[in-house]
Amino acid sequence: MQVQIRYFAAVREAVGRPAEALEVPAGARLADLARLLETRHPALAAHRHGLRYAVAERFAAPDTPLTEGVEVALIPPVSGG
Amino acid sequence: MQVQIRYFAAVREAVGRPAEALEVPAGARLADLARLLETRHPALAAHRHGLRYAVAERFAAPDTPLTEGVEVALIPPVSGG
Amino acid sequence: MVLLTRSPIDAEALRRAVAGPANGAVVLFFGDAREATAGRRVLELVYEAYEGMALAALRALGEELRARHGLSAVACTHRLGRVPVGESAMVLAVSAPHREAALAAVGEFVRRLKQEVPIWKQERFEDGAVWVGSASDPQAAQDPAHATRAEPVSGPGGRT
Amino acid sequence: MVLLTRSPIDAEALRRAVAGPANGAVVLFFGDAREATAGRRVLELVYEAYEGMALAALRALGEELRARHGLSAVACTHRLGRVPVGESAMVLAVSAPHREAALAAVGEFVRRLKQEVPIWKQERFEDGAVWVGSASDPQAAQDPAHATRAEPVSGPGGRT
Repeated sequence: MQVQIRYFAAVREAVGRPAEALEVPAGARLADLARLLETRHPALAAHRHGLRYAVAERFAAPDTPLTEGVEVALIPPVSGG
Repeated sequence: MQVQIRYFAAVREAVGRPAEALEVPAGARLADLARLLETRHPALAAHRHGLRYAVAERFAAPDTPLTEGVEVALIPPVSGG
Repeated sequence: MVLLTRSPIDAEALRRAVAGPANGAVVLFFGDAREATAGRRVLELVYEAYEGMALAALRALGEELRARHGLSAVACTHRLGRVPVGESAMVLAVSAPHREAALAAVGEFVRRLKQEVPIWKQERFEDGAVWVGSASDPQAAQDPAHATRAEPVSGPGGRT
Repeated sequence: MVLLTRSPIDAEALRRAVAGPANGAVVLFFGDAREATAGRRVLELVYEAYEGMALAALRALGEELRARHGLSAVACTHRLGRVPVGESAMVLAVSAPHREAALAAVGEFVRRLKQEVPIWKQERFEDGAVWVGSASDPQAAQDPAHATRAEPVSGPGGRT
């Protein structure tokens, strides 16, 4: 199935794009996708510290199941305000 | 010697005027003036609770000496803001 | 900058008075006239001040807090005379490099203004009027916020 | 009311959005772009957001604080894109019957915004730019305020 990935701020610059679509195996969970992304984008390694993930616009735990077409965002340390 | 008295808010209304000049004996202190005022204005008795005095625009203790022409204000509980 | 005025308060002027490129945080506090107090409908407020002493006390309070909290600037305007419901009786502006200092200073400024600065509020109701905290204020006897202001006659007074 | 905008923030609109005759206190908080950070001159800030999630998070945070602190209303606008030094990156407006609740809520809103809401600040200097808190931020390694944000990869994340 396909999921939509969003990148922001320092992570967007490291990956070199703001978004992409990725194929993941049926039944994949967030942690599986995270491993796949680290292989695909070695530059992500420098940004592991403090990185969080959101699934469908909510912070999500590693065991969160992914669904067809869902949006997954990589959330480096935030600094609004 | 003469001192200038100022009244505000509920105390002004009780006394019936915003200000007056009063003769006090030479060497009088604030506590002497307070006794004189309570005799002169019996309505002040109802406002003793929480009443403070200012001499020359500063809160003053009862033993503060008075000087010719000084301004003394009766400060009922304040409620600004 | 401290000011007493009989016109509506110009909050934007206060904001400008504390502006500066070193400030990460600016806080504006508006003390507004409420439509009701203890369930009773308020028609309007009327404020009176011992003007010279009030200005000096506001200035001293602002300067003390500026120094102690590391603020950039403090500005305050208090309105006198009639204040219709919904309008501001006082506006305080504080700027600081960091927000914690600005917020702490705002809380302390307003709390101490209500204890130390000779300004009085009269609440006007349909059936009368009361000077808040005075002998004729039914709230003054019950409300602990008012009770803490009580002192013996001719006590040494504020500036604690 | 929560809003993200690429134009200067209209603080008066926020003040109006929280107005009401039951409010004794209104607090406006301005988070402004400072001219320097850790002694280094800042030319401008640039903000980026995960817009849908940021709006939802700001709305949820405002509603949680409104209910818990007994506020009348909460409104917040955060600016995106370039923010020149001296202009506001975010403005928060809180109204409440009493000032203590309003001030406490402002402090908590801003603190949690900086932890939970997906908005990022880039500081631009004469000789480069840095995303605050990122791997390339020299401050992130030292500043305890940043260190507290650190978590293992794919940790369960915010909303504490």
